[in-house]
Amino acid sequence: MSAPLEHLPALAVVVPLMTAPVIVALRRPWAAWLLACGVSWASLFFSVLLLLQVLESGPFSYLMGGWAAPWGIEYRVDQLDAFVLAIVSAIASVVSVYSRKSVEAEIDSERHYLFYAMFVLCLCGLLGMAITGDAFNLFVFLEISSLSTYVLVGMGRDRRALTASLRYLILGTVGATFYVIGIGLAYMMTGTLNMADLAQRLPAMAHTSTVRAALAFLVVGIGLKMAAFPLHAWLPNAYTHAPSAAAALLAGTATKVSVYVFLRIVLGVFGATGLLTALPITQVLMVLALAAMFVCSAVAIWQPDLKRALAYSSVAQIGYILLGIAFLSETGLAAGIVHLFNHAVMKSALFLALGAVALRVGSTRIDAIRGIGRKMPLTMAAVLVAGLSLIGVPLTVGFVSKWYLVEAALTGGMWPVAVLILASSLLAVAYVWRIVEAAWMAPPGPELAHIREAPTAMVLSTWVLAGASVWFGLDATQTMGVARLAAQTLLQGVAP
Amino acid sequence: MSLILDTLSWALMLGGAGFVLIGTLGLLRLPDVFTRLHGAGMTDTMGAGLLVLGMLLQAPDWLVMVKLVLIVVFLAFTSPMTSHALARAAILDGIKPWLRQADKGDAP
Amino acid sequence: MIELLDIVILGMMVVAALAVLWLRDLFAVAMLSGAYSLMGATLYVLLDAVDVAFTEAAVGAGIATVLMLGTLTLVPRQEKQGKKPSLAGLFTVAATGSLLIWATLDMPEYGDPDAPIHHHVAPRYMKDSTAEVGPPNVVTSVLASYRGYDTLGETTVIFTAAIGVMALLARGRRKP
Amino acid sequence: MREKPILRVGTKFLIPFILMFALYVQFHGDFGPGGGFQAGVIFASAFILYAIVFGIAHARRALPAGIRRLLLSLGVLIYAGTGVLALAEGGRFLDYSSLAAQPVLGQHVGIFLVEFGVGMTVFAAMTTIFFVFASRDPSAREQD
Amino acid sequence: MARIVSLFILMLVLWLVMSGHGEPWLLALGVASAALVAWIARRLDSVDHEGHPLHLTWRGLGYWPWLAVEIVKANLDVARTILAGPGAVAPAVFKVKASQSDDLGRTIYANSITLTPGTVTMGVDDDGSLTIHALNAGAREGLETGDMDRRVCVLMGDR
Amino acid sequence: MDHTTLMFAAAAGALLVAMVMALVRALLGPTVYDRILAVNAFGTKTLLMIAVIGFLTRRPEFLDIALVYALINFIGTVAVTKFVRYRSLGFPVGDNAEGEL
Amino acid sequence: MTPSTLMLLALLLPLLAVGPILLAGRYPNLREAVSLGAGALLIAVVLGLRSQLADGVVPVLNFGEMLPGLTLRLELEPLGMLFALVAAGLWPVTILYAIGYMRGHHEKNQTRFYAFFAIAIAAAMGIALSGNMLTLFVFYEVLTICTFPLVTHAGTPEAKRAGRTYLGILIGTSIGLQLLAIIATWALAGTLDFAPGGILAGKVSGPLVGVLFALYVFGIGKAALMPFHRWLPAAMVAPTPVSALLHAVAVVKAGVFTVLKVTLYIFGIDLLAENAAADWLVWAAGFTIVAASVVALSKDNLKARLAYSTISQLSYVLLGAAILAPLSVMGAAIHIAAHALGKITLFFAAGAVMVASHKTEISQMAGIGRKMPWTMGAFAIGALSMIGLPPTAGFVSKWYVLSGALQSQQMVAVAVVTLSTLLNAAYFLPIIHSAFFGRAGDDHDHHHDHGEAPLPSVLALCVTAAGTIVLFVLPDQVLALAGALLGRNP
Amino acid sequence: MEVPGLFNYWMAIILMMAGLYTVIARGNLVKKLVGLGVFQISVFVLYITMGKIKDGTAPILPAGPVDGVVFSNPLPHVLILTAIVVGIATTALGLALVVRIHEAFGTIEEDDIQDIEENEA
Ligand code: NA
Ligand code: NA
Repeated sequence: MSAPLEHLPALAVVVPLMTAPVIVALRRPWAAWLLACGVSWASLFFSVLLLLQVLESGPFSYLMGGWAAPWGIEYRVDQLDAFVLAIVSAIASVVSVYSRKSVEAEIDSERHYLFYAMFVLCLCGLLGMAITGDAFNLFVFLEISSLSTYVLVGMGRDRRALTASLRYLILGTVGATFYVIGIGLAYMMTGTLNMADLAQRLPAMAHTSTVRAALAFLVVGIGLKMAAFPLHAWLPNAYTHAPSAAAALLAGTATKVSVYVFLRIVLGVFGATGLLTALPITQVLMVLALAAMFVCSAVAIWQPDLKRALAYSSVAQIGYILLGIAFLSETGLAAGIVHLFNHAVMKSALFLALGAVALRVGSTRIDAIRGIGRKMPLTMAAVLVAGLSLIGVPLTVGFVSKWYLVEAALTGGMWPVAVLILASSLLAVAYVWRIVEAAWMAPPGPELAHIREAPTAMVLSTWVLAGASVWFGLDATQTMGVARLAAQTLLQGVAP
Repeated sequence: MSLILDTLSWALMLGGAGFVLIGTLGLLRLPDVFTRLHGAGMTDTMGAGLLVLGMLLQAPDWLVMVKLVLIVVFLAFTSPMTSHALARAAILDGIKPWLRQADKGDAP
Repeated sequence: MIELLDIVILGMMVVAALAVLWLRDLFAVAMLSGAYSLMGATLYVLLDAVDVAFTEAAVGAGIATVLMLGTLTLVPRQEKQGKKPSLAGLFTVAATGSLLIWATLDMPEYGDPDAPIHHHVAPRYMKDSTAEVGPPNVVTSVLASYRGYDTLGETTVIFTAAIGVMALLARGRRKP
Repeated sequence: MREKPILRVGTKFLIPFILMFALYVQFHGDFGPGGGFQAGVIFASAFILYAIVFGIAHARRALPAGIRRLLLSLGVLIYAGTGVLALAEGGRFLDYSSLAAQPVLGQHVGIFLVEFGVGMTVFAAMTTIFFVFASRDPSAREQD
Repeated sequence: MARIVSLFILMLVLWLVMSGHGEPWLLALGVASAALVAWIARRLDSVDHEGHPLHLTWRGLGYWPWLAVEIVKANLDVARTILAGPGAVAPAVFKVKASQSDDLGRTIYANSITLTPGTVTMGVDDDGSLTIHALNAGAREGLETGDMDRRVCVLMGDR
Repeated sequence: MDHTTLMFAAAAGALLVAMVMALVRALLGPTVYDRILAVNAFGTKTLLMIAVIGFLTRRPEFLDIALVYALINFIGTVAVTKFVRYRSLGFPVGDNAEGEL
Repeated sequence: MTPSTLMLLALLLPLLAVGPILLAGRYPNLREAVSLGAGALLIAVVLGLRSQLADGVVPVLNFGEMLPGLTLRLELEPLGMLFALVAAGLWPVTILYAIGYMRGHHEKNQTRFYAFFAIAIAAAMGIALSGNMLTLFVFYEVLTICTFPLVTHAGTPEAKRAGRTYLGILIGTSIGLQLLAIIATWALAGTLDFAPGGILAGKVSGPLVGVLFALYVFGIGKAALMPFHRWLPAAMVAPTPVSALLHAVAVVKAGVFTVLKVTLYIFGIDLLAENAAADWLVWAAGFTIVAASVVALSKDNLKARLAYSTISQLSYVLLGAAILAPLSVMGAAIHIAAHALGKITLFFAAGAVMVASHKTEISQMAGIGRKMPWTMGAFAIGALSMIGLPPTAGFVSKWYVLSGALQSQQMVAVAVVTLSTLLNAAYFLPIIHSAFFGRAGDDHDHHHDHGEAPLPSVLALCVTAAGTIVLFVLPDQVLALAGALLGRNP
Repeated sequence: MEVPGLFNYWMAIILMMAGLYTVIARGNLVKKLVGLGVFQISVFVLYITMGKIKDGTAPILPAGPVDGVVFSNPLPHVLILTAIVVGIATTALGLALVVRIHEAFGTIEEDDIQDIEENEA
C-alpha cells in the first residue's frame, strides 16, 4: 500500500469537511457548485479505492492522531463500511451534478453557496458516520449530517418545509440523545467507546440491566433516525418539501446510513452479548418491519403528492431492510445490506426525476402531471424504470433484494413471512402504476402545453441512477458479493 | 498568624453569608420588583465583598487572590448596570412602583 | 458538604425543569432555563467537571439567554392556553423513565472508584498524558489530542449551525 | 440614536475586559478550565453586548458579515489544516507529534493551533447567529 | 493614542496577573492579545474618555474608598429594613439633580447610587436629573444631601 | 473536617439556602421582572458558590468560572431592557443594505 | 454460425427490429416492411435451430451470473422449440394481418404498437429458450410489462381499467405466488436449471410438493386457470392483432408452456405422481374448462366469447399435464400449437369482421358469411379445431389428451373432455350457421354495404386456417418434437 | 452527608422525563425546544455523574506532587463538552426555524399550524 493511499480513510471524510468552509469563504454560486461536485466525486473515488482495498486485503483501521485505539479515535474500514461509503458518495456525486439547475430554480442565488455548503457537510457527516469505529465519534458526525439535513429541508420553497424541518429537528435530536444515552450506559459498564473494544467487553456485562437498557435506547434512538416504523413521523414531510436535490440526496443516503449504524451498533457491538436473541428484539423488529411494509405502502397509494408517496414508500422499504436484518442469518443480512444499495439507487432516481418534473411543472401532485410522459419522455421513462425496480420486477435491483429476502425467509423456515414480503410488494405495484398511468396514459392538459424535457444534465443524472438500477439488477454478483461478505463479517461477532 | 487570619476569615465569611441571606430574604419579602432590587444589591456588594475577602485571606497564592479581587471589581461594575437595566425595563413596561402612600392597605 | 450541595442543587434543577414545563410566559421560561443552566454549572463544578462547568457558564451567560430573547422578539411571548395532558407523552415518558430506572439498578453507585469506567481507557489519560501530550489539564489533552478528531467534528457542528442559521434566517441584500 | 449613558458607558468600559478575559481563556486552556470553545463564546459575547447596546447596524459595521464568514471558515480550516499538516509531515491525520522534532512540542503546537481554530469558528458562529437573529427586524414582517 | 497605549498596558497587566505564567511564549501571546484587544476596542469606539477614563485615575483614589464606606453603611441600613419586616419599607420615587457636566460623570453618579443598596437609578433624564427609587426615607434623605453628587463632580474635575 | 473547611461549608450552606430562596422568587414571580431579578441574583450566588466550592475542595484555581459570570452574566439583563424598549435586540437594525448572507 | 449464436439471434432479432421500427415511424410502409422482414428472418433462424435440434445438438448459452450462483441461461429443448416455432411462425402472419387491420381501423400510435409487438415476441422467444427458471421468469415478466401498452393501446378509461386488471393479476400472481415457488425451489434444490426428470426429485416430498406445484400453477397467471383468468377477457380491449397473437398465442401459451416446463423439468412427472401432487389440478383444470365454456356460451360479444374459449382451451393443456401420463403430456404439447393456429384464425376473422362491418356482437353477424366468405370460411375451420373435429389440428391434440386420460384411468378427465367438446360445439356452430344461413336484420339503421376485410388481413387468416389443416394432415414435425419431449423424460 | 448511591441518576431521569414530556406534550414550538434543552442537560448530568469519583478532584494536574490524589474521570467531561456544543447548535437552528415558521404561519402553536396545513392539503 503506497503512502498517500494509507490516508484514504481520513481523506474521504476530511476533504468534504474542508471543502465546506472553502465554499462559504468563496461564496460564488458557480464555485460552490463546482466544489460540491468535485468533492462528491473525489469522495466517490476515495470510497471505491477503499472498497477495492478492503475486498482485496480485508478490514483495516486508521488511527486518528496516531493514538492507538481505544484511547484515540479509530477509523475502522470493513466491507460494510466501504460499501456504505460507496453508496453515499455515489448518490451524492450524481445528485451534485444534477443539483445545479434545480437549485437555481428553487433557491435564490444569494443562498446557493449555503445550500452547497450544507450539501457537502451532509455528505461529510454521512461518510464520517459510516467509517468511524468509535461510538461517540459517530454521534458527532451524526449531528453534522443531521444539522445540515435540517437546513437542507428547511430551505424548501413551501412553508411546510419549515415545519417539516423543525419536526425532524426535534425528533432527530430526541433520537440522537437516546443514542447518546445508550452509548453512555454501555460506556459506563465497560469504560470504552471504541466499537470493537465495546464488542469485546460487553458480553461480560450482558447480564446487567444497564447494558440491556443501553441496547433498548440505542435501538429506539437509531430507529428514530432511520425512520423505522412507527418512528417515521418526521420523514414524509421532510422529503416532500425539501428542495428536489436535497430530497434526492436524503432519500438515497440519510436513512441508509442510519441503517448502517443500526447494523454496526446493534449487531456489531451488541451482537456478541447474545441479547439480540435473549431479548425479543428480532421478533419486535420483524413485526414492525412487516407493519411498515404494509401500512406505509398502503398509505403511499393514497397520497396526492408523488414525492410524499415516495417518502412513505421509503419507510416501507426501510421495513424490508430491517426485515432482512431481523432474520439474523447470512442471507437475510446480505439481503438487507444489498437493499441499502438497491433502494438508494432507485429511490434517488425517482426523486431526481420528480425534481425535474417540479422544475418544469412546478408541482409533483398527481393531478398536475397528467400526460407528462409525452412532454418529458426521458424523465418519465426513468420514473418507469426505477418504479419497476421498486416493485421488484426482474432485471432490476429491486428484484435482487426481494429474491434474497424471500430466500432468507424460506431458509429460515418462515413461509408466512415470505408470502408477506411478496404480497407487500404488490402494494408497490399500485402506487407505482398510479404514477405510470397518470404520466403516460392521459393526454397532456393545456397547462402542460409549454412544458419541455428537463435540462440535459438532470436527465443524464437521473438516468445514471435509473440505469444503475437496471445494470446492477442484471448483474448483482458484485453488489451481492460485497453484501454477503459484509454480512459474514458482521455475523462473526454475533452470538448464536 | 494563621489563627488571626482564620478568625478574621471566619468573621468575614459569616458576615458575607449573613448579608447574602438577608439580601435574599429581602428578595423574598419585599413588596415589589423595585424594592426587591435593593435586596439583590446587597448580595452583589456586601455579600460578595465580604465572602471574597474571607476567601482572600485563605488564598494559597497570589493568582487566586487576583482573581478574587477581579470578581469583586467586575461585579461592582456589572451589578449597577444590571439593576438599572432591570428597573428601567420594568418602568418602560409600565410596572408601577409599590408606594406606601398610594396603597389602600393591600400591601403584599 | 459536597454531597449535600449535590442533592439540593439537583433538587432545584428538577423544580426548575418542572417550572419550565408549567409556565406559560415564554419570557419566564427563558429566565428559568437560565437559572437551570446556572445550577448545571454549579453541579458540574461539584462533580469535578470544571471544563464542562466553564462551558455551561460561557454558553448560559453569553449566548443562550440572549438567543432566546432574540427569538422572543420575533415570536409571541405567551404560550397558548388549554393544552390537555398528553397521554402519549405520559406513556412515552413513563416508559423511558422506568427503563432508565431499571437500568440504574445494576449501575455502579455514585463516586464508586471501582466502576469499570475508571479502569479502562481513562487511566492512561491520567497517567501518561503529561508525558505524551503535555498540558496539565487532562481534559484539554483528551479533547484536543487523544480525541481531537471529535473536536474537529464539534467545530464543524458549530460551523454548520452558523451557516444554517444564515441559510434559514439571514436577509440578503435588499432589492431596491 | 444615542443609548442612555449608563449602559453605553458601562459597555464601553467592560468590553476590553471581556475580550481580554476571552483571550486569556483561549490561551490558558492547557493549564486550567477553558479553551477555544469557551473563549470563542466569551469573545463573541463582547460583540453581542455591543450589538445590544449600540444597535446591530453599528455592530455589523464593526464586524462585517464578510469578516465573520471568513473567520467562520478559517477556524475550521485551521483545525483540519493542522491535521493535514501532520499528515504531510508523515504522521496520521491530526497526529501533532509529527509537527515538531520532539513529539511533545509537536503536540503543544498542534493543540495551540486547533484550539485557535475552534475559538475562531466559535466566535464567528456565535456572533453570526446572534447578528442574524437580531437583524431580523420584527417590523420587516409586513414587508415580506 | 495615549488612551490606546494605556488600554494596551492595562490589558497586558490584566493578562499577567491572571496568567501567572512567565514563559516567553505566553508573554508573547499576552502582548499579542493586548494589542488585539486594543485594536478591537478602538474599532468599537470604546477607547474614548467614556470607555477608558484615563483622566480619572488619580482622583479616583479618593472617591472609591469613600464609596466603599457608603456602600457598607447602606448595606447595614437595608439589612435592618429587611429584617424589620414589610412595615419598615417606605419606597419613594424621586428625582435628584446630577450636576456633572457630561455623560460619564452622570453615569458614575448613577451607578454609585445604584451600587449603594437602598437606592436604584431608574432613569437618566435628558434634563440631567436622575430618577431614583429608594427603599425608605433614610436612603432618600442620604441622597438628597447631595454629598455624593458633589464628590462625583470632584472626581470628574468639574469642581 | 478542619475548621477552615467548616467555614467554607458554612458559607456554601448559606449560599445554598440563598439560592433556594432566589429560586422561590423566580417561581413566584409575579411579574417577569421579578423572575429576571431572581435569576440574576441566583447568578451572583452561583458565582460565589463556585468560588466557595473551589476553596471547599481545595482547588481554588478554578475561579475563572466565577469570573465568567462576573463579567458577562449581566448581558442577559441588558438584553431584556432592549427587548422591552424596542421589541428588538438589534435596534437600530439599520437599512440592512449590507445584508447578512 | 454456432447453435448458441443462432439462439441468441432468435432472441435479439425482434429486439433489433425495434430501433428501425421507431426510426421508420414516419414511413408506415417502411416500418411494416421492417417488421415483416424481421419476422421472416426470425422464422429462418428458428427453423435453423430446429434442424440443429433434429441433429441432436442442444444449444446452450450462458449470459453470466445475474445473482451469485444463478446465471441467465438459454437452452434449447423440444418443448421450447415447439413454442418458439409457433410464436415465430405466427408473428409475420400477424404483422401481415395487422397492416390491414390497423390501417383499416385508423388506429393511432401505430409505431408504438409495432415496437412493443416486437419486444413481446422477443420476450416470448426468451421464454421458449430459457434454460432455467430464473431466466424464464425474467422473460415472463418482461412479456407482461411490454404487452401492457398494447392492451391499453386505445387509451380510453375502459382500456385503463382493463390494463389494471391485466397487470394486477399477471404481476400479482407471478410475484405473489410464482416467485415464491421459484425461490423456494432454489432454496430446496440449490439450482434452477431445467433438467429432465426434475430438479426437485429427491429434495422434497409429501404435501409440500403439492403446495409448491399449486404455487407454480396459480402463480403462472398467464395460464388463466380459474380464478386467475379475469385478465384475459379484460385484455380484449386491445386491438385485434394483439388479441390474436398475444392473447391467443404468445402470452397464454407462454403460460401453459411454463406450466409444462415446471411439470417436466422442475418437478418431473414421477415426483408429482408419487406425491399425488397434481390430482387437484385435474379438478381445477376440468372445472375451468367447463365453466369457461359455459361462460363463453353466454357471451354475445365475439371477442369475449373467443376469450372465454381460450381460457377453456388453455386448461386442456393444464389437464394434459395434470394427468401425468406420457400420452397426455404429448397431447398438451401438441395442443399449444394446435390451439394457437386455430384460435389466431378465429381472432383474425373476428377482427376482419370488425374492420369490414364494424360489428362486434354475434347477434349482428347473421348472414355475414355471404359477404365475407373467405373470412367466415376460415372461421369455420378454426372453430372445428376448437371443437376438436377432423380435419383440424385440434383433433390431434385432443386425441392424445384423451388417450392419456383413458390410459391412466382418469375418468374425470375423460368426462371433462367429452362435456367440453359438446359445449364447444354449442357455442361455435351456431355462429357459423347463422353467418352463412341466417338473414341479416334490416332494421339496423347503421347498415352499410361491405365486402371482405383488407387484403393483407384476409391473406393472413387464410394462411393460419390452412395451417390448422396442415397440422392435421402432416403432424410429423409436431409429433416428433412432442415425442422427443417424452424421450427425454422416461 | 452521603449521596444515596443512585440519587444523581434518578434525578437525572426525572429531568429527562420532564424535558421529554415538554417536547412531546407542549404545543408551543419554543417550549418544545426549551424542553429539548432540559432533556439534553439531563444526559449531561448522567455522564458527568458517572465520571465522578468519591473524594476525587478535577482532572487538572496540579503543579505539586500528585501521589494519593484521586482525579475524576476526564473522558465523560470531554464527551459532554462536545454534546453541549451540539446542543447549542441544535437550539440555534431550531429557534431560527421557529422564527421562520412564525413569519410563514403567523403562529408557533403546533395545533394551529396543523390546522393550517391540513386546510392547505
Ligand atoms: Na481546556
Ligand atoms: Na443602590
